[in-house]
Amino acid sequence: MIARRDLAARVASVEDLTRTCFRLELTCREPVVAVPGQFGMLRCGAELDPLLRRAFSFAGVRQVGEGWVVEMHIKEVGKGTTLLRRLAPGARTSLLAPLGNGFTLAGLSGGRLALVAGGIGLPPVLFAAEVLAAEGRPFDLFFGAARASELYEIDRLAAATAAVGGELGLCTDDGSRGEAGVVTGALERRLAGGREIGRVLACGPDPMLRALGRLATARGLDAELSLEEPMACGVGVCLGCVVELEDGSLVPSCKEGPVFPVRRLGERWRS
Amino acid sequence: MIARRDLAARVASVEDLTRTCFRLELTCREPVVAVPGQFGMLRCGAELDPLLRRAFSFAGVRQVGEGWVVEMHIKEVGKGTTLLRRLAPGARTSLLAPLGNGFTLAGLSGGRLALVAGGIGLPPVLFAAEVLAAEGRPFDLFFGAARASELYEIDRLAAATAAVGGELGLCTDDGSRGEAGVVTGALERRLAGGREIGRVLACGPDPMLRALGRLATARGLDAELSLEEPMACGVGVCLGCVVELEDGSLVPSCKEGPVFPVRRLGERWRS
Amino acid sequence: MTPDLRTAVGDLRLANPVLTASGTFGYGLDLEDLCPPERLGGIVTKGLSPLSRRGNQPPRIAETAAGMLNAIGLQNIGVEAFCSDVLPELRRRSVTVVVNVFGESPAAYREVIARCERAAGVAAYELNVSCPNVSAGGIEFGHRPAALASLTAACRAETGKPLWVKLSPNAPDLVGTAQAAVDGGADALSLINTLRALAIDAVARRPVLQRGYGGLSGPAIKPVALRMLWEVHRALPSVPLVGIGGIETGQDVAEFLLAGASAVQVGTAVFRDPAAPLRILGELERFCAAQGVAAVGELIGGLQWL
Amino acid sequence: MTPDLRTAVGDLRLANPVLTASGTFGYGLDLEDLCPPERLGGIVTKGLSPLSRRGNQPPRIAETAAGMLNAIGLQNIGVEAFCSDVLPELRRRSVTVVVNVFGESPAAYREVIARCERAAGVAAYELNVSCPNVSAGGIEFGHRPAALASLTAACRAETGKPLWVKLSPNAPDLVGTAQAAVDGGADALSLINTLRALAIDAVARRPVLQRGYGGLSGPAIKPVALRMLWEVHRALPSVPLVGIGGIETGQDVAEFLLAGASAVQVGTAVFRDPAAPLRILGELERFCAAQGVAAVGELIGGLQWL
Ligand SMILES: Cc1cc2nc3c(=O)[nH]c(=O)nc-3n(C[C@H](O)[C@H](O)[C@H](O)COP(=O)(O)OP(=O)(O)OC[C@H]3O[C@@H](n4cnc5c(N)ncnc54)[C@H](O)[C@@H]3O)c2cc1C
Ligand SMILES: Cc1cc2nc3c(=O)[nH]c(=O)nc-3n(C[C@H](O)[C@H](O)[C@H](O)COP(=O)(O)OP(=O)(O)OC[C@H]3O[C@@H](n4cnc5c(N)ncnc54)[C@H](O)[C@@H]3O)c2cc1C
Ligand SMILES: Cc1cc2nc3c(=O)[nH]c(=O)nc-3n(C[C@H](O)[C@H](O)[C@H](O)COP(=O)(O)O)c2cc1C
Ligand SMILES: Cc1cc2nc3c(=O)[nH]c(=O)nc-3n(C[C@H](O)[C@H](O)[C@H](O)COP(=O)(O)O)c2cc1C
Ligand code: FES
Ligand code: FES
Repeated sequence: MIARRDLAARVASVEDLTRTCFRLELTCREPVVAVPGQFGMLRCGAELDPLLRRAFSFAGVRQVGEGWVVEMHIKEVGKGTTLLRRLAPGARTSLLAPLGNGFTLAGLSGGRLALVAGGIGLPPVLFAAEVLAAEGRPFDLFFGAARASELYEIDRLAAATAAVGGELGLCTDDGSRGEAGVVTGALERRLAGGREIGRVLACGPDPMLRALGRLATARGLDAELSLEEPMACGVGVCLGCVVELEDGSLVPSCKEGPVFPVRRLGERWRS
Repeated sequence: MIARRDLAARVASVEDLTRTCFRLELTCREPVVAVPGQFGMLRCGAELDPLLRRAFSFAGVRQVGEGWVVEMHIKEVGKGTTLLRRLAPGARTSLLAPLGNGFTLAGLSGGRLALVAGGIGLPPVLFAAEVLAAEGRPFDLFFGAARASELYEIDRLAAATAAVGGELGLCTDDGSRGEAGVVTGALERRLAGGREIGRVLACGPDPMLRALGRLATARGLDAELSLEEPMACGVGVCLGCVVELEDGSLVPSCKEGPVFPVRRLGERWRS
Repeated sequence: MTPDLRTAVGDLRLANPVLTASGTFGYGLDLEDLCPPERLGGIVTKGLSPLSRRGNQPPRIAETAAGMLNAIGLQNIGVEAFCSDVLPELRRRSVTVVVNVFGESPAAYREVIARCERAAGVAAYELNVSCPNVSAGGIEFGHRPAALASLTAACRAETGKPLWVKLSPNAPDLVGTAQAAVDGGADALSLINTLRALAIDAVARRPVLQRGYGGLSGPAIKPVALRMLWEVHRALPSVPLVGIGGIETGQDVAEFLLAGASAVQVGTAVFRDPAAPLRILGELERFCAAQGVAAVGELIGGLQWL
Repeated sequence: MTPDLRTAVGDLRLANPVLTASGTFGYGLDLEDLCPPERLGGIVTKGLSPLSRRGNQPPRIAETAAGMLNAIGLQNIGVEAFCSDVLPELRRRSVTVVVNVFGESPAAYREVIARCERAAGVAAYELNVSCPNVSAGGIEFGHRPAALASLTAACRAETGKPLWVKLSPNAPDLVGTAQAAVDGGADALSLINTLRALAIDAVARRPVLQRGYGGLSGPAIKPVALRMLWEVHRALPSVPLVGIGGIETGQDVAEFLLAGASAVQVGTAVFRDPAAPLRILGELERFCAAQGVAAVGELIGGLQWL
């Protein structure tokens, strides 16, 4: 396991990705090593409101000169994310990372690997795609959003899929780009069309993940979902972020997740 | 009376004046008119901690192009002032101003006008000096601080006093610049030397103001002190900032002050 | 669709549910340039006693995390000055005026009400029972159900206007005191007043406030206020409630309405933003419009419990 | 001069006054990489019951202004797993371990203590009495002095080690319950636990937490915690106290010591900063050095009142 640290970080850049999402890049002096699916707990301000850190998945990590740059994609939804969007380059913050487990990228026994992202669920999926592309492992990627203007980073996704001869399937609810309808529909159509899918790795809004959970359960597909539970500590001590497993137990998703194989998850995610 | 407003303001600049004090310039689109001694209540952040605004005296106001620039000198002492020091140019905030009364600059019946500042008490005194200089009314100015490095804006003070042929008396507790000792001592020496002082206007730390209060009371000098009481609202409704008057009543210093003639003040300020 | 913001606290009809809280908006006109009182649901005056009071020695306030302490000591201009110098103008502007009343004995409370009854322009009374009851040896009226019931009954005898009792969150038995106030004849209950608290200056080794303890207000107390409101609403569902405690936004107001309040009061938020009550009202209107709430009344008590 | 940070809670000597609060630091080793427990005054475990417990359904937490609500439902691994899997390592590292105990009946509390007595490495017990007492119809033990006294006496009978009772801030009579705990044989009192509170999702018109109510912790409650600590200290000056509630800085610790605490516990601050207890300890040391405090003991109860 990569040792978690409370990293001193500085804002390298804040850049809009869509109307509501932005890219935040942080520079750390200490080495940052993380696998796709892992996340960090980011301090949003120096004062006591907002009190808690916020959880964000890694969209990528790269070494730049002496430092390490952590890339995150953040949707502005409340007070913490609003403060983050307003950060000026150079501002200091703290990032507790890497936390949680990651997607299982290796060890596919048969069929193709499908990455599925919905909306702001893209960051860990993009990270996985770029890692897979760099390692030369083939995969297909399906990315859905409400409308064309909310699909972003298409060039990077296209480059990564192209590098390994995979498909990039885009979907929008309103049909303004790519296939019309939800992203799980695209996956179902591939399955119906006879594509052998050996594993699905997904991140996105709850309804999408539940639909995938149902699909995977019905078809006996190997699938892993990255879940988002409200978190206070991110390190397993508050027991705030629990997810119900198949055996009825409640486990902290910051430690045992955020990525869970569908077969381990309770009813809520499978029916 | 100039109408108070809750002005939308943007940070124009933040610049260090001494090791602990900085100049904050704010730009407002609406006209800002204030007299020396008046203050504003400044929001220090968007979130609920720190909860209350902070009171700062005006060090000057000038019209620049379409907007008005408000100058403040702020000492970093706690969480609000720390946040302010870190503001980036362009950041938005709100300034409720102008509030309170001001120093009595006009109507001197005899003797010279003496302005006295201690440490971060300089802003309203500098403002008064520049207004007096512009109006061609003579005055002397005494400015004291702990050490030479805490005396600042000496050029502007020298220019203002010189413009009207007044004296600029500098003092440091450790004698590292100007006269050694407290600033009230300098004033006492002028009085002892036979200078006729018709009125004293002062702002500074409590011990300095109390010393001046005693001096003024003992000598029957006309003196006005700008007091600093903890404030919540700045507009007279919380009754948090009261000062005891000579008649025993407790009045909000944000409304009836912050400038009080010594003769109106209770014992605490006169003995 | 413009949401219908009208509400009523018992028989008292209000143009909208946003009032100002006692002690944070002066006597109603002090901030009229920044927040016109006639546009609000109403104003609650600073607590009035028979004679003017000087209040406590400073320091009287201390900031805390997302909150503040105060120990003003009920400084006020006295009921006479209020009725002759302030009330006529409030009336001219058709402001809905709730007079916050306090005293150290039931007779003092009655005296304040009696004086207001002789004037015109008071819409309702709110009894502040978080003051020491001299006849009961300094224990707060709001802490003993029996004392509270008889105080309320004494005030009830003075007026036919709506009588609100403002509950203290420090009382040993919240629902018991609420019931006692209703038994004494209260038409509505407002809650909460400030939480008894302490701030310490570690360097000086003294309390920050000259009086030692102070009352905690502001956003910090909102979750406690909501809990108390809902507890009282569940226990006494037919009693009209006025919610108070840390309200900063229109969404906060919606939360208080859902927990059973028919109206709310905005207090400490005024210190941060003197136009807060108006801003909050606008936010509430937009919240209702966005959520398809045609009338704020739909929200009242609408919390879906477990 | 390096300040002497040693303190004692009754007979229990501690290397320094900073402990972690129950439920915020796991079982003592969970964050050892970020905050080595052996460098602290001690750790208080997550509340332990005879058997492991699953806890409440999520959502279990909600952020509020400078605070948070939790309704974890006392999920824990059970005393057996703690004693066999965790305690030996804590002992190996010489960590001062306070076991937080709870149950739904006095027998359950006794069972937890009895199991720990058979193990080595427990320095003291802390009774969490903010849990529903099944035999008393679900009312919290901490709310009824008589029930609390007999619960404490029952636990006292199981152990000769220091026994702390953790007071609930929601009890109708704070000093009365404190006295009851002492009467039952408590060696020290820790306070405060969380304030009963409610957060509402105005859009969903439901409580944010699945369980409805939750407990408020964090900086928001610090002024209330300090008040309660000082009230208990004034009423029972000879009883050792452990201060808890919203501690974020070394200066906060000094405030709690001044108000009468012999040691403190850091809770919610850990979620913001997992190394908070160590950071706070360093700040306390610097505060003492700057203020010329040679030993933290000088601060305890040193508040100059009015
Ligand atoms: C493991 C994990 C990874 C995540 N990765 C990303 C990401 O890459 N990009 C991104 O934009 N968002 C991500 N989120 C969601 C993100 O944490 C929330 O959007 C964020 O906390 C909202 O904070 P706020 O202050 O703006 O919102 P507010 O609504 O003001 O927050 C109030 C409280 O609720 C919590 N909260 C609100 N929404 C969520 C949520 N969806 N999940 C968890 N807690 C929430 C906040 O942490 C805070 O404590 C992730 C969440 C988790 C658990
Ligand atoms: C009329 C007036 C004019 C002022 N003008 C200036 C000025 O020109 N430059 C300047 O540097 N300072 C000035 N001050 C003092 C300034 O308001 C405080 O230094 C500032 O509020 C400290 O905030 P903080 O958050 O950094 O400190 P903290 O100590 O964290 O503040 C905690 C609380 O105490 C209050 N407080 C702390 N110190 C003071 C103080 N000295 N006076 C009033 N309230 C205080 C704060 O407002 C806040 O509510 C003035 C004060 C008043 C009343
Ligand atoms: C400075 C101040 C003065 C107050 N004075 C009174 C008062 O005179 N009478 C009263 O019933 N409540 C008084 N209160 C309590 C408020 O009306 C209100 O109940 C409390 O502050 C909680 O609401 P808030 O969090 O919105 O401020 C006062 C509160 C503050 C902050
Ligand atoms: C998530 C969480 C879990 C808690 N679990 C327990 C517990 O099991 N037993 C207990 O006595 N107190 C428990 N507490 C209360 C804390 O120990 C502490 O008394 C309270 O949070 C106030 O301190 P703080 O403001 O520093 O967090 C818990 C608090 C939190 C936030
Ligand atoms: S967030 Fe605290 S246990 Fe997961
Ligand atoms: S600061 Fe509120 S009355 Fe002066």
